[in-house]
Amino acid sequence: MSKLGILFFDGPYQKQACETVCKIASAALDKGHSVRIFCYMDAVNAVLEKQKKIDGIFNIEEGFREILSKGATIRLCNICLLVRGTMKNCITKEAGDIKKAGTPDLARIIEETDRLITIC
Amino acid sequence: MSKLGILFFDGPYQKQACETVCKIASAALDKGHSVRIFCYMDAVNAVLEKQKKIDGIFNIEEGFREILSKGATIRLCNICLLVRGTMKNCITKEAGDIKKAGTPDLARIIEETDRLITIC
Amino acid sequence: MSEEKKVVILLRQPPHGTLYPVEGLRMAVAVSADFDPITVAINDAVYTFTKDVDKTMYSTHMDFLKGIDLDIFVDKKALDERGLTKEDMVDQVEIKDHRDIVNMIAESSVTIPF
Amino acid sequence: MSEEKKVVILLRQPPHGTLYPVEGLRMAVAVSADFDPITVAINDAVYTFTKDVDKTMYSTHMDFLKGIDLDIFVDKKALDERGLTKEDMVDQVEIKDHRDIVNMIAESSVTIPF
Amino acid sequence: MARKVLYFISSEDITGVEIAMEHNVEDEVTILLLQNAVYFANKFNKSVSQAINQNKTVIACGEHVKKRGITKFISEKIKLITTDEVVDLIFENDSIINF
Amino acid sequence: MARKVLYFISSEDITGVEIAMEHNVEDEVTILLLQNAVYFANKFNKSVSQAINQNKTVIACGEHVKKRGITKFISEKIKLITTDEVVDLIFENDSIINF
Repeated sequence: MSKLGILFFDGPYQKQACETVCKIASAALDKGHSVRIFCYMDAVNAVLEKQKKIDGIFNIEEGFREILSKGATIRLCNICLLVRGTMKNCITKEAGDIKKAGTPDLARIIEETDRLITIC
Repeated sequence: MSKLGILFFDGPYQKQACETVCKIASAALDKGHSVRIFCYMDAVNAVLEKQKKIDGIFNIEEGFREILSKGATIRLCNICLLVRGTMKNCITKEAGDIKKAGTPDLARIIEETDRLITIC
Repeated sequence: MSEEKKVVILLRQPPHGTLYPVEGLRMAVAVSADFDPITVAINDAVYTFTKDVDKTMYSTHMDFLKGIDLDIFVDKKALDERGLTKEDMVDQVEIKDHRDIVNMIAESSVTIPF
Repeated sequence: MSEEKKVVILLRQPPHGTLYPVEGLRMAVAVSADFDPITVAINDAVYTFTKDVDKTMYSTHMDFLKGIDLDIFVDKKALDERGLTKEDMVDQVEIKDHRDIVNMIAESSVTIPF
Repeated sequence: MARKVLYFISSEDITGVEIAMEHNVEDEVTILLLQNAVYFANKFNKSVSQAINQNKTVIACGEHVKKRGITKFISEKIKLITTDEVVDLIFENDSIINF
Repeated sequence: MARKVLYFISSEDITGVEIAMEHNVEDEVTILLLQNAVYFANKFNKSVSQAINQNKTVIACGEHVKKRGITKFISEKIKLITTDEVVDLIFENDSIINF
């Protein structure tokens, strides 16, 4: 089994990136691969709590909770959260291995995974 | 004196739109015009509280507080906030005339202003 | 005053990948309470109205606009550039020459680009 | 293993209007602790390294990379297309032919596009 | 009846400039470039050069041009204005076409 | 030494396809189109058509193509794959070039 790193930059509900991240991560986890995700720039807002479910729209919070429950590791750029004022509103570690982190953690993900994809 | 409507779509710190909205609104208010702003899609996250100040970066929360204090009217798309999970984190009405609203409020802004610009 | 304003909802981005065209059509519906907006699709936004595209997110908006006789126009130039023809498009839209599309935009008093 | 990975930070967007190039350079700095990333500017990203552009947000990142001998390469083709010359660019960057730029990207094991 | 029409271009979508050039000749058309649209002002950009040759008025936001350091790469025929003047321009025109 | 290289293109930036075509011929290059990059698969797109003519392998995410309803506008030579197969493709290649 292999290790997949995923980096992305976009927040939820404006562009498709968050949904694609969830779907590729989910498929990789189902196949037994490990998945480590780094949320950079607006992408940190993908894991905010209390995202209201709306019919026909893929709920991004649920998508991330699902991959966390399947064992994905998620790291959130600290400064990106701070500057956006959303530091206190993220999915917490009860949901899985999700943590605030710095950019050096992306270097660790690059080092410790077999492939890194970015979803733009 | 005239009435300016402004519509925009982008959240803070990824693209320049929020900063441009603040600067044009501020200049218009200084000239004695009235300004009514509608935040649509990611733009609702422009007015979140607790945006940390970072040297060299235009602080978007402060920018919006300033134009509110100068008399700008700000309306936030309700559903856009709900779906993003940021309903409870916005600048409150103590800062000025800022309210959650529906898309029909944009129609009112179009009707009651002399010019509408969008900042993309 | 409100009757005089010509509102154009200008769709220019493709229907999936971003929420722009969906939000543009939602805006057209909202604005229709006070104005008679026309919706104009240029560039990749013409894909929004093909027969085969997934319209789950915006078919109700399209039907609503159709129901109150508000027009959706599609730029023929954009179709040609993509190899799309009249047969590929849904009935609710009207295909217009690029010249007419330009004039609609040029004559608007309020344009809202998505 | 980590020594073998060739990391390319690929800047492709202009330096203002979005925070992408700034964040890309911040990432290059961060990644430099474990790798020797090279930074490559193509398309509008070449404007990031002109003498006259406002570099307040990223000059420290540029200086840091220079200080530890990490290269920033700029695509000559992109300069030509924009009428920019070597004289317009800061000393910290090296201008390379498009063929060399392509090869750097092609030979990378990890590319991070901004 | 001739109107004054302002093309207010704040996105990296050249279509705004193209449509401005196709705008019927009776109207007085001004093209205003803001944010990353100011990069279109580069002399090597065909659409904007053509607009200038057609004697369309092309204006750019000076603050946005200066920040990007591109003053010397753009045509001298493009007037740079302040944010204050952007506000005046908005109200001087009869209608605004946003792109 | 020939390597298998995957151009993983998830943005509306045609440069990824162009660089893939300029990639040195010894390597085995695959171009994967995702999200709005699948619109590049349209037969009228010159870069992708040229890539196909050069016998580059061009693949698109089937779910993204189907949602956009563009199956009949794209070349038959473009293989559509599932998200599952996207994951396999990532690991089958020696390196990934993200665009």
